Amino acid sequence: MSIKICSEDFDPFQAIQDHQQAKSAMVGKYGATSIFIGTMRDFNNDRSVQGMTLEYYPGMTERQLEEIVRHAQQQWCLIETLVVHRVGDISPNTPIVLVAVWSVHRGDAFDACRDIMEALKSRAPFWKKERLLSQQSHWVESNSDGYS
Amino acid sequence: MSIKICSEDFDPFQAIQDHQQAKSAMVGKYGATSIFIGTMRDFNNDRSVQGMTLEYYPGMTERQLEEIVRHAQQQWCLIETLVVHRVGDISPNTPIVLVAVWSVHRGDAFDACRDIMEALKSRAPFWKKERLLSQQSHWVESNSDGYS
Amino acid sequence: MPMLIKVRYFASLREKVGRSGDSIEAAQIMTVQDVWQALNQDVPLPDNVLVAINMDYAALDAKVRDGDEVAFFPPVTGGWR
Amino acid sequence: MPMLIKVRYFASLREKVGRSGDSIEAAQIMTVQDVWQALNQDVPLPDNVLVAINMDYAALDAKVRDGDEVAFFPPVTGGWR
Repeated sequence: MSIKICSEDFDPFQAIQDHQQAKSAMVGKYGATSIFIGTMRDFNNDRSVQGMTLEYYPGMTERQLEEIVRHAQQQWCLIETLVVHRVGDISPNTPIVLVAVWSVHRGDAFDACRDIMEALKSRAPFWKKERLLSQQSHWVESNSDGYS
Repeated sequence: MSIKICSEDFDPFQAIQDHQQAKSAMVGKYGATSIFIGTMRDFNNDRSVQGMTLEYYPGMTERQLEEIVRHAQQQWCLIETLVVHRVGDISPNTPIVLVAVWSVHRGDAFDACRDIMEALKSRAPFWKKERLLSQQSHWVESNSDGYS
Repeated sequence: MPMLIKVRYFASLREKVGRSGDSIEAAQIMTVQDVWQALNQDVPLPDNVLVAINMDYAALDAKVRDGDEVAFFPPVTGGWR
Repeated sequence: MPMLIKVRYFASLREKVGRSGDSIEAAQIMTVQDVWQALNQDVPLPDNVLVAINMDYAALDAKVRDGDEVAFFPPVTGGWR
Protein backbone atom coordinates (compact mmCIF):
# COMPACT_ATOMS: atom_id res chain seq x y z
CA MET A 1 0.00 0.00 0.00
CA SER A 2 1.24 3.48 -0.82
CA ILE A 3 -0.58 6.70 0.12
CA LYS A 4 0.74 10.05 -1.07
CA ILE A 5 -0.42 13.62 -0.58
CA CYS A 6 1.09 16.01 -3.18
CA SER A 7 1.19 19.77 -2.95
CA GLU A 8 2.63 19.98 -6.49
CA ASP A 9 1.22 18.67 -9.77
CA PHE A 10 1.86 14.96 -10.31
CA ASP A 11 1.87 12.72 -13.37
CA PRO A 12 -0.49 9.80 -12.63
CA PHE A 13 1.02 7.56 -15.30
CA GLN A 14 4.54 8.15 -14.00
CA ALA A 15 3.32 7.46 -10.45
CA ILE A 16 1.82 4.12 -11.54
CA GLN A 17 4.95 3.08 -13.40
CA ASP A 18 7.21 4.14 -10.51
CA HIS A 19 5.07 2.07 -8.15
CA GLN A 20 5.23 -0.99 -10.42
CA GLN A 21 9.02 -0.65 -10.59
CA ALA A 22 9.42 -0.13 -6.84
CA LYS A 23 7.34 -3.23 -6.04
CA SER A 24 9.35 -5.73 -8.04
CA ALA A 25 7.69 -8.67 -6.30
CA MET A 26 4.51 -7.81 -8.23
CA VAL A 27 6.08 -8.68 -11.60
CA GLY A 28 4.20 -11.47 -13.33
CA LYS A 29 1.74 -11.84 -10.42
CA TYR A 30 -1.06 -9.43 -11.35
CA GLY A 31 -3.48 -9.96 -14.20
CA ALA A 32 -5.66 -6.93 -13.57
CA THR A 33 -4.98 -3.26 -12.95
CA SER A 34 -7.93 -0.96 -12.33
CA ILE A 35 -7.15 2.75 -12.32
CA PHE A 36 -9.21 5.84 -11.64
CA ILE A 37 -7.96 9.35 -12.29
CA GLY A 38 -9.97 12.37 -11.17
CA THR A 39 -9.08 15.51 -13.12
CA MET A 40 -10.08 19.11 -12.54
CA ARG A 41 -12.46 20.28 -15.24
CA ASP A 42 -12.76 23.85 -16.50
CA PHE A 43 -16.50 24.08 -16.01
CA ASN A 44 -18.88 23.27 -13.20
CA ASN A 45 -22.59 23.94 -13.05
CA ASP A 46 -22.26 26.29 -16.04
CA ARG A 47 -19.99 28.74 -14.24
CA SER A 48 -16.47 29.03 -15.49
CA VAL A 49 -14.07 27.74 -12.87
CA GLN A 50 -10.62 29.24 -12.98
CA GLY A 51 -9.02 27.05 -10.37
CA MET A 52 -9.48 25.64 -6.93
CA THR A 53 -7.81 25.15 -3.61
CA LEU A 54 -7.99 21.82 -1.85
CA GLU A 55 -7.53 22.03 1.91
CA TYR A 56 -6.78 18.92 3.96
CA TYR A 57 -6.01 17.85 7.53
CA PRO A 58 -2.36 16.75 7.61
CA GLY A 59 -2.13 13.50 9.52
CA MET A 60 -5.84 12.73 9.59
CA THR A 61 -6.19 12.69 5.80
CA GLU A 62 -3.38 10.15 5.42
CA ARG A 63 -4.77 8.07 8.29
CA GLN A 64 -8.26 7.99 6.77
CA LEU A 65 -6.90 7.03 3.33
CA GLU A 66 -4.92 4.20 4.92
CA GLU A 67 -8.06 3.02 6.72
CA ILE A 68 -10.03 3.06 3.47
CA VAL A 69 -7.39 1.02 1.63
CA ARG A 70 -7.02 -1.40 4.54
CA HIS A 71 -10.77 -1.97 4.52
CA ALA A 72 -10.67 -2.72 0.77
CA GLN A 73 -7.77 -5.13 1.28
CA GLN A 74 -9.88 -7.04 3.81
CA GLN A 75 -12.83 -7.25 1.43
CA TRP A 76 -11.04 -8.17 -1.81
CA CYS A 77 -7.98 -10.12 -2.82
CA LEU A 78 -5.52 -7.35 -3.78
CA ILE A 79 -1.83 -7.42 -4.64
CA GLU A 80 -1.06 -3.71 -4.41
CA THR A 81 -2.83 -0.36 -4.00
CA LEU A 82 -1.61 3.16 -4.77
CA VAL A 83 -3.45 6.36 -3.83
CA VAL A 84 -2.11 9.80 -4.74
CA HIS A 85 -4.07 12.95 -3.90
CA ARG A 86 -3.28 16.52 -4.84
CA VAL A 87 -3.81 19.37 -2.32
CA GLY A 88 -3.31 23.15 -2.49
CA ASP A 89 -3.92 25.40 -5.50
CA ILE A 90 -5.00 23.41 -8.54
CA SER A 91 -5.47 24.56 -12.15
CA PRO A 92 -7.99 23.13 -14.63
CA ASN A 93 -7.01 20.01 -16.60
CA THR A 94 -4.80 18.85 -13.72
CA PRO A 95 -4.96 15.41 -12.06
CA ILE A 96 -6.39 15.60 -8.53
CA VAL A 97 -6.68 12.00 -7.45
CA LEU A 98 -5.26 8.67 -8.58
CA VAL A 99 -6.37 5.26 -7.32
CA ALA A 100 -4.63 2.21 -8.80
CA VAL A 101 -5.35 -1.36 -7.71
CA TRP A 102 -3.51 -4.50 -8.80
CA SER A 103 -5.03 -7.96 -8.39
CA VAL A 104 -5.00 -11.44 -9.92
CA HIS A 105 -8.56 -11.33 -11.21
CA ARG A 106 -10.31 -8.33 -12.69
CA GLY A 107 -13.39 -8.43 -10.44
CA ASP A 108 -11.33 -7.66 -7.33
CA ALA A 109 -9.49 -4.75 -8.97
CA PHE A 110 -12.67 -3.19 -10.39
CA ASP A 111 -14.65 -3.52 -7.14
CA ALA A 112 -11.85 -2.32 -4.87
CA CYS A 113 -10.93 0.67 -7.05
CA ARG A 114 -14.51 1.86 -7.09
CA ASP A 115 -15.06 1.22 -3.41
CA ILE A 116 -11.92 3.18 -2.50
CA MET A 117 -13.05 6.13 -4.65
CA GLU A 118 -16.51 6.18 -3.07
CA ALA A 119 -15.15 5.88 0.47
CA LEU A 120 -12.51 8.53 -0.20
CA LYS A 121 -15.20 10.87 -1.46
CA SER A 122 -17.28 10.59 1.69
CA ARG A 123 -14.69 10.04 4.43
CA ALA A 124 -11.29 11.53 3.51
CA PRO A 125 -10.92 15.07 4.91
CA PHE A 126 -10.54 17.27 1.85
CA TRP A 127 -12.37 20.55 1.29
CA LYS A 128 -12.70 22.25 -2.06
CA LYS A 129 -12.82 26.00 -2.64
CA GLU A 130 -13.51 27.03 -6.22
CA ARG A 131 -12.22 30.22 -7.79
CA LEU A 132 -14.48 31.52 -10.55
CA LEU A 133 -13.56 33.74 -13.51
CA SER A 134 -15.37 36.56 -11.69
CA GLN A 135 -12.59 36.32 -9.04
CA GLN A 136 -15.18 35.22 -6.49
CA SER A 137 -14.40 32.08 -4.58
CA HIS A 138 -16.62 29.79 -2.55
CA TRP A 139 -16.47 26.56 -0.60
CA VAL A 140 -18.19 23.65 -2.35
CA GLU A 141 -20.55 22.16 0.19
CA SER A 142 -21.50 18.72 -1.12
CA ASN A 143 -20.30 15.90 -3.34
CA SER A 144 -22.23 14.22 -6.08
CA ASP A 145 -22.74 10.48 -5.73
CA GLY A 146 -20.69 8.48 -8.25
CA TYR A 147 -23.26 5.69 -8.35
CA SER A 148 -26.18 7.89 -9.42
CA MET B 1 -13.56 6.19 -30.12
CA SER B 2 -10.31 4.47 -30.97
CA ILE B 3 -9.90 0.69 -31.38
CA LYS B 4 -6.47 -0.80 -31.96
CA ILE B 5 -5.21 -4.35 -32.49
CA CYS B 6 -1.45 -4.66 -31.85
CA SER B 7 0.75 -7.52 -32.94
CA GLU B 8 3.70 -6.03 -31.02
CA ASP B 9 4.02 -5.14 -27.32
CA PHE B 10 2.43 -1.80 -26.43
CA ASP B 11 2.82 0.61 -23.52
CA PRO B 12 -0.66 1.23 -22.09
CA PHE B 13 0.36 4.47 -20.36
CA GLN B 14 1.91 5.85 -23.54
CA ALA B 15 -1.22 4.84 -25.48
CA ILE B 16 -3.44 6.73 -23.01
CA GLN B 17 -1.28 9.84 -23.11
CA ASP B 18 -1.05 9.76 -26.92
CA HIS B 19 -4.84 9.52 -27.09
CA GLN B 20 -5.31 12.44 -24.70
CA GLN B 21 -2.90 14.51 -26.81
CA ALA B 22 -4.51 13.54 -30.11
CA LYS B 23 -8.00 14.44 -28.86
CA SER B 24 -7.28 18.03 -27.88
CA ALA B 25 -10.99 18.86 -27.65
CA MET B 26 -11.10 16.72 -24.49
CA VAL B 27 -8.81 19.08 -22.55
CA GLY B 28 -10.56 20.46 -19.46
CA LYS B 29 -13.81 18.61 -20.27
CA TYR B 30 -13.35 15.29 -18.47
CA GLY B 31 -13.36 14.87 -14.72
CA ALA B 32 -13.09 11.09 -14.64
CA THR B 33 -10.85 8.55 -16.35
CA SER B 34 -11.43 4.87 -15.66
CA ILE B 35 -8.77 2.51 -16.94
CA PHE B 36 -8.43 -1.25 -17.00
CA ILE B 37 -5.23 -3.04 -17.99
CA GLY B 38 -5.14 -6.81 -18.39
CA THR B 39 -1.64 -8.23 -18.07
CA MET B 40 -0.35 -11.71 -18.77
CA ARG B 41 0.60 -13.44 -15.53
CA ASP B 42 3.32 -16.07 -15.16
CA PHE B 43 1.13 -18.61 -13.43
CA ASN B 44 -2.28 -20.06 -14.11
CA ASN B 45 -4.00 -22.87 -12.24
CA ASP B 46 -0.68 -23.78 -10.63
CA ARG B 47 1.01 -24.72 -13.89
CA SER B 48 3.85 -22.51 -15.03
CA VAL B 49 2.85 -20.66 -18.16
CA GLN B 50 5.73 -19.69 -20.41
CA GLY B 51 3.76 -17.61 -22.86
CA MET B 52 0.68 -17.58 -25.01
CA THR B 53 -0.57 -16.94 -28.48
CA LEU B 54 -3.71 -14.90 -28.99
CA GLU B 55 -5.48 -15.62 -32.28
CA TYR B 56 -8.13 -13.24 -33.63
CA TYR B 57 -10.39 -12.76 -36.63
CA PRO B 58 -9.08 -9.72 -38.52
CA GLY B 59 -12.02 -7.52 -39.47
CA MET B 60 -14.59 -9.19 -37.21
CA THR B 61 -12.63 -8.55 -34.01
CA GLU B 62 -12.39 -4.82 -34.74
CA ARG B 63 -16.06 -4.71 -35.73
CA GLN B 64 -17.17 -6.43 -32.52
CA LEU B 65 -15.02 -4.11 -30.38
CA GLU B 66 -16.57 -1.09 -32.11
CA GLU B 67 -20.05 -2.51 -31.47
CA ILE B 68 -19.23 -3.01 -27.78
CA VAL B 69 -17.95 0.55 -27.39
CA ARG B 70 -20.87 1.99 -29.37
CA HIS B 71 -23.28 0.16 -27.06
CA ALA B 72 -21.52 1.61 -23.99
CA GLN B 73 -21.69 5.10 -25.53
CA GLN B 74 -25.45 4.72 -25.87
CA GLN B 75 -25.84 3.63 -22.25
CA TRP B 76 -23.56 6.14 -20.52
CA CYS B 77 -22.46 9.71 -21.06
CA LEU B 78 -18.90 9.29 -22.33
CA ILE B 79 -16.41 11.77 -23.76
CA GLU B 80 -13.86 9.36 -25.23
CA THR B 81 -13.04 5.64 -25.27
CA LEU B 82 -9.81 3.86 -26.17
CA VAL B 83 -9.43 0.10 -26.55
CA VAL B 84 -6.07 -1.52 -27.38
CA HIS B 85 -5.74 -5.30 -27.63
CA ARG B 86 -2.60 -7.32 -28.16
CA VAL B 87 -2.61 -10.38 -30.47
CA GLY B 88 0.05 -12.92 -31.47
CA ASP B 89 2.80 -14.35 -29.27
CA ILE B 90 2.75 -12.82 -25.77
CA SER B 91 5.26 -13.17 -22.93
CA PRO B 92 4.44 -13.04 -19.20
CA ASN B 93 4.21 -9.62 -17.53
CA THR B 94 3.07 -8.05 -20.80
CA PRO B 95 -0.06 -5.90 -21.25
CA ILE B 96 -2.74 -7.71 -23.25
CA VAL B 97 -5.72 -5.35 -23.13
CA LEU B 98 -6.28 -1.70 -22.30
CA VAL B 99 -9.69 -0.06 -21.89
CA ALA B 100 -9.73 3.66 -21.04
CA VAL B 101 -12.92 5.70 -20.69
CA TRP B 102 -13.17 9.47 -20.18
CA SER B 103 -16.36 11.10 -18.85
CA VAL B 104 -17.56 14.12 -16.89
CA HIS B 105 -18.72 12.15 -13.83
CA ARG B 106 -17.00 9.12 -12.35
CA GLY B 107 -20.05 6.84 -12.33
CA ASP B 108 -20.23 6.81 -16.13
CA ALA B 109 -16.51 6.07 -16.55
CA PHE B 110 -16.51 3.26 -13.97
CA ASP B 111 -19.67 1.59 -15.30
CA ALA B 112 -18.70 1.86 -18.97
CA CYS B 113 -15.13 0.61 -18.45
CA ARG B 114 -16.36 -2.45 -16.64
CA ASP B 115 -19.17 -3.11 -19.10
CA ILE B 116 -16.76 -2.91 -22.03
CA MET B 117 -14.37 -5.37 -20.35
CA GLU B 118 -17.15 -7.86 -19.62
CA ALA B 119 -18.62 -7.60 -23.12
CA LEU B 120 -15.18 -7.88 -24.69
CA LYS B 121 -14.52 -11.02 -22.70
CA SER B 122 -17.66 -12.76 -23.92
CA ARG B 123 -18.12 -11.38 -27.44
CA ALA B 124 -14.83 -10.24 -29.01
CA PRO B 125 -13.29 -13.02 -31.14
CA PHE B 126 -9.97 -13.81 -29.45
CA TRP B 127 -8.68 -17.30 -28.70
CA LYS B 128 -5.94 -18.05 -26.25
CA LYS B 129 -3.39 -20.85 -26.58
CA GLU B 130 -1.09 -21.25 -23.57
CA ARG B 131 2.45 -22.54 -23.79
CA LEU B 132 3.58 -24.31 -20.62
CA LEU B 133 7.12 -24.76 -19.32
CA SER B 134 6.82 -28.44 -20.34
CA GLN B 135 6.67 -27.15 -23.97
CA GLN B 136 3.11 -28.44 -24.24
CA SER B 137 0.54 -26.01 -25.48
CA HIS B 138 -3.23 -26.08 -25.31
CA TRP B 139 -6.22 -23.96 -26.20
CA VAL B 140 -7.93 -22.38 -23.20
CA GLU B 141 -11.59 -23.26 -23.51
CA SER B 142 -13.44 -20.94 -21.15
CA ASN B 143 -13.23 -17.56 -19.47
CA SER B 144 -13.71 -16.82 -15.83
CA ASP B 145 -16.46 -14.36 -14.94
CA GLY B 146 -15.08 -11.05 -13.67
CA TYR B 147 -18.10 -10.48 -11.48
CA SER B 148 -17.73 -13.67 -9.48
CA MET C 1 -26.32 -20.02 -61.15
CA PRO C 2 -24.34 -21.52 -58.20
CA MET C 3 -23.55 -19.42 -55.13
CA LEU C 4 -19.95 -19.01 -53.97
CA ILE C 5 -19.48 -19.22 -50.19
CA LYS C 6 -16.19 -18.54 -48.42
CA VAL C 7 -15.63 -20.48 -45.18
CA ARG C 8 -13.14 -19.80 -42.35
CA TYR C 9 -12.11 -21.78 -39.28
CA PHE C 10 -10.35 -20.40 -36.20
CA ALA C 11 -8.33 -21.62 -33.21
CA SER C 12 -8.97 -25.18 -31.98
CA LEU C 13 -11.59 -25.70 -34.71
CA ARG C 14 -9.05 -24.76 -37.37
CA GLU C 15 -6.68 -27.36 -35.97
CA LYS C 16 -9.46 -29.94 -35.73
CA VAL C 17 -10.51 -29.66 -39.37
CA GLY C 18 -6.90 -29.18 -40.45
CA ARG C 19 -7.64 -26.16 -42.66
CA SER C 20 -8.02 -22.43 -42.10
CA GLY C 21 -10.67 -22.04 -44.78
CA ASP C 22 -12.67 -23.50 -47.64
CA SER C 23 -14.68 -22.36 -50.62
CA ILE C 24 -17.94 -24.01 -51.56
CA GLU C 25 -20.26 -23.64 -54.51
CA ALA C 26 -23.86 -24.21 -53.53
CA ALA C 27 -26.51 -25.15 -56.10
CA GLN C 28 -29.44 -24.60 -53.71
CA ILE C 29 -30.13 -22.52 -50.55
CA MET C 30 -28.00 -23.67 -47.62
CA THR C 31 -27.96 -22.94 -43.90
CA VAL C 32 -24.75 -22.50 -41.90
CA GLN C 33 -25.19 -26.05 -40.66
CA ASP C 34 -25.56 -27.35 -44.24
CA VAL C 35 -22.29 -25.63 -45.16
CA TRP C 36 -20.46 -27.37 -42.30
CA GLN C 37 -21.88 -30.78 -43.18
CA ALA C 38 -21.01 -30.43 -46.86
CA LEU C 39 -17.39 -29.57 -46.03
CA ASN C 40 -16.76 -31.71 -42.93
CA GLN C 41 -18.74 -34.89 -43.34
CA ASP C 42 -16.57 -36.82 -40.89
CA VAL C 43 -16.30 -34.10 -38.21
CA PRO C 44 -19.42 -33.53 -36.09
CA LEU C 45 -20.13 -29.84 -35.42
CA PRO C 46 -19.13 -29.16 -31.77
CA ASP C 47 -22.00 -28.23 -29.42
CA ASN C 48 -20.53 -24.91 -28.32
CA VAL C 49 -19.41 -23.72 -31.77
CA LEU C 50 -19.91 -20.06 -32.63
CA VAL C 51 -20.81 -18.89 -36.11
CA ALA C 52 -20.47 -15.61 -37.97
CA ILE C 53 -21.78 -14.58 -41.34
CA ASN C 54 -19.90 -11.64 -42.83
CA MET C 55 -18.30 -10.96 -39.43
CA ASP C 56 -21.58 -10.76 -37.48
CA TYR C 57 -22.66 -13.49 -35.09
CA ALA C 58 -25.29 -15.75 -36.67
CA ALA C 59 -27.35 -18.84 -35.81
CA LEU C 60 -26.70 -22.35 -37.14
CA ASP C 61 -29.95 -22.29 -39.10
CA ALA C 62 -29.25 -18.89 -40.69
CA LYS C 63 -29.40 -18.97 -44.49
CA VAL C 64 -26.23 -18.27 -46.40
CA ARG C 65 -26.23 -15.98 -49.44
CA ASP C 66 -24.00 -15.76 -52.49
CA GLY C 67 -20.67 -14.13 -51.66
CA ASP C 68 -21.05 -14.60 -47.89
CA GLU C 69 -18.12 -15.33 -45.62
CA VAL C 70 -19.08 -17.96 -43.04
CA ALA C 71 -16.83 -18.48 -40.01
CA PHE C 72 -16.81 -21.30 -37.44
CA PHE C 73 -14.95 -20.92 -34.16
CA PRO C 74 -14.89 -22.06 -30.52
CA PRO C 75 -16.11 -19.87 -27.60
CA VAL C 76 -13.93 -16.79 -27.32
CA THR C 77 -11.28 -16.51 -24.60
CA GLY C 78 -9.48 -13.31 -23.78
CA GLY C 79 -5.90 -13.24 -22.64
CA TRP C 80 -6.48 -12.18 -19.04
CA ARG C 81 -8.57 -13.27 -16.07
CA MET D 1 -5.27 19.40 37.58
CA PRO D 2 -6.78 21.03 34.47
CA MET D 3 -6.80 19.19 31.13
CA LEU D 4 -5.25 20.77 28.08
CA ILE D 5 -7.24 20.35 24.85
CA LYS D 6 -6.03 21.42 21.42
CA VAL D 7 -8.74 22.51 18.97
CA ARG D 8 -8.57 22.84 15.17
CA TYR D 9 -10.96 24.30 12.59
CA PHE D 10 -10.90 23.61 8.86
CA ALA D 11 -12.22 25.08 5.59
CA SER D 12 -15.44 27.15 5.79
CA LEU D 13 -15.66 26.56 9.53
CA ARG D 14 -12.16 27.99 10.00
CA GLU D 15 -13.24 31.10 8.07
CA LYS D 16 -16.47 31.31 10.06
CA VAL D 17 -14.80 31.31 13.47
CA GLY D 18 -11.89 33.38 12.14
CA ARG D 19 -9.22 31.13 13.65
CA SER D 20 -7.47 27.91 12.61
CA GLY D 21 -7.18 26.66 16.15
CA ASP D 22 -7.54 27.19 19.89
CA SER D 23 -6.25 25.78 23.14
CA ILE D 24 -8.52 25.28 26.10
CA GLU D 25 -7.90 24.28 29.69
CA ALA D 26 -10.80 22.31 31.10
CA ALA D 27 -11.38 22.00 34.83
CA GLN D 28 -14.03 19.27 34.49
CA ILE D 29 -14.90 16.53 31.97
CA MET D 30 -16.14 18.01 28.68
CA THR D 31 -17.77 16.61 25.57
CA VAL D 32 -16.87 17.78 22.07
CA GLN D 33 -19.99 19.96 22.11
CA ASP D 34 -18.94 21.52 25.43
CA VAL D 35 -15.58 22.40 23.91
CA TRP D 36 -17.24 24.19 20.97
CA GLN D 37 -19.60 26.14 23.24
CA ALA D 38 -16.82 27.23 25.59
CA LEU D 39 -14.78 28.57 22.68
CA ASN D 40 -17.48 29.89 20.32
CA GLN D 41 -20.31 31.21 22.47
CA ASP D 42 -21.68 33.47 19.74
CA VAL D 43 -21.37 30.92 16.85
CA PRO D 44 -23.96 28.10 16.86
CA LEU D 45 -22.48 24.72 15.92
CA PRO D 46 -23.60 23.98 12.33
CA ASP D 47 -25.97 21.00 11.91
CA ASN D 48 -23.76 19.10 9.47
CA VAL D 49 -20.45 19.65 11.27
CA LEU D 50 -17.99 16.75 11.43
CA VAL D 51 -15.80 16.10 14.43
CA ALA D 52 -12.56 14.23 14.95
CA ILE D 53 -10.73 13.40 18.17
CA ASN D 54 -7.05 12.62 17.60
CA MET D 55 -7.70 12.32 13.86
CA ASP D 56 -10.49 9.74 14.15
CA TYR D 57 -14.11 10.62 13.49
CA ALA D 58 -16.06 11.11 16.74
CA ALA D 59 -19.55 12.03 17.94
CA LEU D 60 -20.58 15.42 19.38
CA ASP D 61 -21.20 13.84 22.78
CA ALA D 62 -17.85 12.02 22.89
CA LYS D 63 -15.81 12.86 25.98
CA VAL D 64 -12.54 14.68 25.52
CA ARG D 65 -9.41 13.62 27.42
CA ASP D 66 -6.31 15.50 28.52
CA GLY D 67 -3.96 16.10 25.56
CA ASP D 68 -6.62 15.36 22.92
CA GLU D 69 -6.73 17.17 19.60
CA VAL D 70 -10.33 18.00 18.72
CA ALA D 71 -11.15 19.08 15.15
CA PHE D 72 -14.29 20.66 13.74
CA PHE D 73 -14.91 20.74 9.99
CA PRO D 74 -17.66 20.83 7.34
CA PRO D 75 -18.66 17.77 5.26
CA VAL D 76 -15.74 16.68 3.10
CA THR D 77 -15.66 17.48 -0.62
CA GLY D 78 -13.18 15.92 -3.01
CA GLY D 79 -11.79 17.78 -5.97
CA TRP D 80 -13.57 15.82 -8.70
CA ARG D 81 -17.08 14.67 -9.56
